[in-house]
Amino acid sequence: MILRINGMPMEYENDLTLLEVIQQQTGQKQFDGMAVALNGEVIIRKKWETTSLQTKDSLEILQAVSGG
Amino acid sequence: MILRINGMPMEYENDLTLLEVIQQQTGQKQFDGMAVALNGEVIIRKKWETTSLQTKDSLEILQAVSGG
Amino acid sequence: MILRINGMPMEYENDLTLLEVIQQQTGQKQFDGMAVALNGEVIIRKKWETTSLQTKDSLEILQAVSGG
Amino acid sequence: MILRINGMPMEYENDLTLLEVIQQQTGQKQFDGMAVALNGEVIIRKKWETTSLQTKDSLEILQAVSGG
Amino acid sequence: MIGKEESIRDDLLRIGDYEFGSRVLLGTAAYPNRQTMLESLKVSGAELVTISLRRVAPNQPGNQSENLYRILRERGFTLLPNTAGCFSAREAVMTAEMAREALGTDLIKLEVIADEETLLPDPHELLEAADTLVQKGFTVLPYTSDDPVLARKLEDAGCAAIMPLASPIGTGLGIANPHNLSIIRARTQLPVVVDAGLGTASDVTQAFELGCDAVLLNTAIARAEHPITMASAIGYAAKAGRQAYLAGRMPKKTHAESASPLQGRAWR
Amino acid sequence: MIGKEESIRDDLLRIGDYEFGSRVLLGTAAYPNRQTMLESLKVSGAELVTISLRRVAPNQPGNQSENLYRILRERGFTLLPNTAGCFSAREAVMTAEMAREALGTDLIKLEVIADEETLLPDPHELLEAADTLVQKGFTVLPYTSDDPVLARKLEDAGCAAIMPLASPIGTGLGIANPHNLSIIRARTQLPVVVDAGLGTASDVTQAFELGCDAVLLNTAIARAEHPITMASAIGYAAKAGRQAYLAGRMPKKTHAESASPLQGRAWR
Amino acid sequence: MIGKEESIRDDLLRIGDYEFGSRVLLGTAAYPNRQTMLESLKVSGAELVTISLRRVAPNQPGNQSENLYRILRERGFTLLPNTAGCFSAREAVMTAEMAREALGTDLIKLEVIADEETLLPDPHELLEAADTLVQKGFTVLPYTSDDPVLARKLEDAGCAAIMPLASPIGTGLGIANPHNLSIIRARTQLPVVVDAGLGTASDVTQAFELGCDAVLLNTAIARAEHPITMASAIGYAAKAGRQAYLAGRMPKKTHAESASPLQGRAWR
Amino acid sequence: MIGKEESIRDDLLRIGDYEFGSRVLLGTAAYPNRQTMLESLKVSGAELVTISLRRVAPNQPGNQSENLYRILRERGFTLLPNTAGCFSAREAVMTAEMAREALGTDLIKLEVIADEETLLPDPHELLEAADTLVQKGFTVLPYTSDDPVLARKLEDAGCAAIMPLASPIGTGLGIANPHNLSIIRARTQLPVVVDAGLGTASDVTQAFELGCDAVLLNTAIARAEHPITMASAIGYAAKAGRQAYLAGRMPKKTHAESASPLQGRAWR
Repeated sequence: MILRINGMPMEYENDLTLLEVIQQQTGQKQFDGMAVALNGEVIIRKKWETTSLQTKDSLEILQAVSGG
Repeated sequence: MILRINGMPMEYENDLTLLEVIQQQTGQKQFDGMAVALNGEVIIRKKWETTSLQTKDSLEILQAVSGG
Repeated sequence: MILRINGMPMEYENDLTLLEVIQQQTGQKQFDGMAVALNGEVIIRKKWETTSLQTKDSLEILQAVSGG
Repeated sequence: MILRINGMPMEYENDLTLLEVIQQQTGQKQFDGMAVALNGEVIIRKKWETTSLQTKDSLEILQAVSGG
Repeated sequence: MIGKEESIRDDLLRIGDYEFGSRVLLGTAAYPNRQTMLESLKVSGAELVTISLRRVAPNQPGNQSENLYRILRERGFTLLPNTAGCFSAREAVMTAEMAREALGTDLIKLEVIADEETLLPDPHELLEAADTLVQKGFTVLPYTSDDPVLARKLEDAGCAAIMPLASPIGTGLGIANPHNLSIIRARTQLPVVVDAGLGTASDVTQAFELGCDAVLLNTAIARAEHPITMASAIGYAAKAGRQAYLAGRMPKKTHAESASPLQGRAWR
Repeated sequence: MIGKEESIRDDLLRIGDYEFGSRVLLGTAAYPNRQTMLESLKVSGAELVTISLRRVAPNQPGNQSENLYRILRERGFTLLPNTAGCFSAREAVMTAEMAREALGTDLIKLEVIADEETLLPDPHELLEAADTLVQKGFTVLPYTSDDPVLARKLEDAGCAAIMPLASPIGTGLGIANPHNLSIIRARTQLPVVVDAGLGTASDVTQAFELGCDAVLLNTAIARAEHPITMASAIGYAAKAGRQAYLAGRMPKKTHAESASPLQGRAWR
Repeated sequence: MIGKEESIRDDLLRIGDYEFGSRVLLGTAAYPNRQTMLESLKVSGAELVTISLRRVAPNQPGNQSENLYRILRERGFTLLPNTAGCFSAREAVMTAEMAREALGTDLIKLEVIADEETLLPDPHELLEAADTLVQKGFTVLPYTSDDPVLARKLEDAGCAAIMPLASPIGTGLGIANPHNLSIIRARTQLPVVVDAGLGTASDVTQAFELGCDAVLLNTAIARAEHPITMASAIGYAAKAGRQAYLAGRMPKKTHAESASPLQGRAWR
Repeated sequence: MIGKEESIRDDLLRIGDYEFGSRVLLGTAAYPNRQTMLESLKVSGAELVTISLRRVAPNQPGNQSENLYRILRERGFTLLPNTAGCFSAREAVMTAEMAREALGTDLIKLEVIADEETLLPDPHELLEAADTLVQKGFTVLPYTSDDPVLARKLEDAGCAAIMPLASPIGTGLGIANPHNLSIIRARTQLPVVVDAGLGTASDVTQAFELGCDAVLLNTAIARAEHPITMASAIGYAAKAGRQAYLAGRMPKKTHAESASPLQGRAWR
């Protein structure tokens, strides 16, 4: 499936959960300071494992960086 | 009829035109620098003679004063 | 003898030393933070006992007070 | 004779009057806005013709220039 | 011969379709008396003067206010009605329409204030009113804060000038935030008319030196000890500031530098 | 009819036995060229203009400087020679005497500076020179710091005016310490002429609003991008500031206050 | 014994349900390196520090930003996420919701800017976003202009603090309009946190002397020549300003007055 | 590790042969009572405190003034006697000699004022007195105007510090002319102690940011509503200003610049 992640088109296997995509996309195992929106809706951490994705879904994966 | 003129209730004879009411209310014959709204709508000078009023109508009669 | 002390004429017995006059004038026994000028010359503490006065001498007796 | 004019040593014939030296030195015939000091003393215009000079005399010849 | 000098003679203030030779706009209120007001307007050189609309008092023949309109018109002034005292876009729009009818002008000084304590403009109501009045064909001069963002929005809405305050109305505190006026000036194509808070001649001169195009005063003149003299002062101050701006001031320097020549000094 | 207006027409600047209609004094140095200088003097309205004395260059017939004196006199200016570049009372006194002889005037702008880095006046040498020159019959205008104590001493010495700096010569930093100028003004019977550091029109206007009686500028005009336009600006700025001072400005207020009447507002 | 001294020890900053012993809020961006940033936070005494949310770069294991969250939490800082870079209410609200999820906090520094040139807040979008976020249960700290009217509207919308700018972000120009900050302070029940434009310690001290309750800085520290020393300076400056405000400064006087006693002077 | 931080710990104020850890000098006059005075001195961290000499009143055993000397010495303060109230070099020199005898110190705060109205220093008498006292072996700290020329002369005379005023004594008007203090600072090898006119904490912070080395206050603390709290504020303000100066402030910018990163912003 084709996902739009942080504004860029990315190809992923079908049937991956949100959690799996985030793991692959970010290469991280812990997600402190991170949040995800699927098609403009925030998905809370607990639901990442049970959220399925489909092609053309749009993901924003953000995390804390230094700011003023 | 009872008119509300500049926020105050005033009693006038029935069947007066807008012009007649304005003349009586202001005591003036010339209306330079003056404007009138009937029930929130500006009535242009030319229509004062042909505009009839009825009880409970609300008039604002304004004129130019010094301002900053 | 008549001494001028801090701008005021004062009468003292003759033959008093500077120390004795200061003691009587100020009512003090210790002189920390105090200094004396005799006729415009500073007299150091050690010499007070041996300095004699004569009529018309002028004394300034100053001490530390709060200041800015 | 050797005169010091405006800080510079200059050689002039003996027996020249102050006026003659000024004329030669400045190349001017009119002296509006000009003043002269001989050995630190201002010499008024009228006396230029009658003032004689001798070697080692020091002259300041000044004139009006733009200033703030 | 001197191109610059010539251009200054033709240095007109353009607001919408209007042109003015004077860059001073004056209010007509709060003077000791009408005679002083008229004389002040005259000596200041003002061409555009503000008035308010207020309810006609009942049964008072020949009252003062009617005359005001005629008197000002007879003397050749262009009238700029204001919406002073309006707290909402709706009130301001209606007042503007009444003014247009009463005075036969599409010019409107748009004031929509937030509260009587500060008399500061309400940015939301102001923008809404400006938008509506532009669509109704008015030449809108909005009294606004010195916020460059709101100024930009008012320009985008189609206003004919930006009228930022120097400081709150009637305080005479002068230009509280020159930096903001500079930002507004740099970012707009419109004339910038500094309105409110100017207290004396040097405030006016400074406004023009910042690049502003005109000033509007009332209390500074009306409440001076000698209003007519102050009106004259303000007229000169505007000319001074405008010309200083066009002249391009010398750069500021940290270290002293002599104008008189150093060469040829005597006695050394 | 308007007494105030009339009095302003007769508002002369008096320095010693001299009277001037203009309150602007200008320097004549550092302009792009002489034509610009002369035109600037003219449009500013200045009557009293400063010049320096410098050594005549040898063997240069018809040189510029000689002409300057005649040109300025022909155009009706009163000349104010300065002692710019002098570091001691002795030098300044001799320069003043030369100036009196060269220009036929007892007017002298007395400058005795402490060093070339700051060009600030030396209070000790200045006072000594002032004292000597007054005794020699000069009308002494001393260029001084903004120290009110030194100003008082110069007055006591018999000077004809006090000429405090706004800020260091040639910096254009404006009035660095308005409070000191106010103190000087309040304590002297003499005219106060603000000299040095004024950079643009609003600085001039402010000087007069503080109560000062005249201004002396040079670099602000000569080094403006367009000197003639700036000269005109300065002329207006002086009128603006002087009249604003005479008019008596409105009091500053912390809280907003409407000029437009509150009574009779519509829609309520 | 000294009641005042005691009360100062308990002088907490309260924002919504939060309490802080320090009145300095710091940003975490633009430091030469992370070590300097952390040391600066520490010596300033700050408890509440701002962070941004940005897109995770793809396939970069253990990247810096993830650590930032943990590092700041481990050191006991309270995090204040911002919505920097948002131009609309919609963007800002979504960013705030992401921040709440990512950081587990309802605190949000709400920035909705009008354009990248000025980085000034958009009054219309800001108010709309504030309104929405308050309804969604956030503790909203809005970065706003110094317009007292907008401040009042943000308070009415339920914000937990007012965060007016001193001057535009990153300029270090200090408090451009002290009068406006005073008006905001006088009219609100909320804490006033001066955000943006503070450039050095005296700016901070002044902010507190105007009655403001806290300050937020970033560039002033991060871009000082020695950030850690400046961070320490800012910590002291906040204490200085706050205590000076509580102490009640002496009245300003026009005329000199001696502290040393006049009586008993010698030699007369 | 952080070289800068370490150097700050050893950042001593050196005046002649004396060294002080604190950069705050305080006066001891005009407090509501002695207890408040002593507590204020303590919390400010001051080490060097000023006193005056006055005539002993006749026949008053155990009067207050005698105690003052002992009390201040017992608490470890270094005393700085002043010559307040002297109008001539002669008076000041004699007072200094009395002070040296009374207090056993060669330190002297040299005040020679011109008149009681302004309390401003007399440049001529001051310099003469400074010259004499240096020759008599005193460590002279002259209270002077902000005139850089007089400052230079005092340095040349051998003074141990320069103590320019911020504004007239007791006014609390703050630093009237920052430019002059900068010039003084740039041209002297001596410590610059800003004396007189400082009114609140931000004035103190500003003085240090200009590069000045210490401050001397009295009325600002003694006449604050809560003197002890203000004394604490002043102590912090000095640390803040000194560290900000050492830290090197960020450059001021005209245009806004974001600290938060622009890259990686969401929603676009």
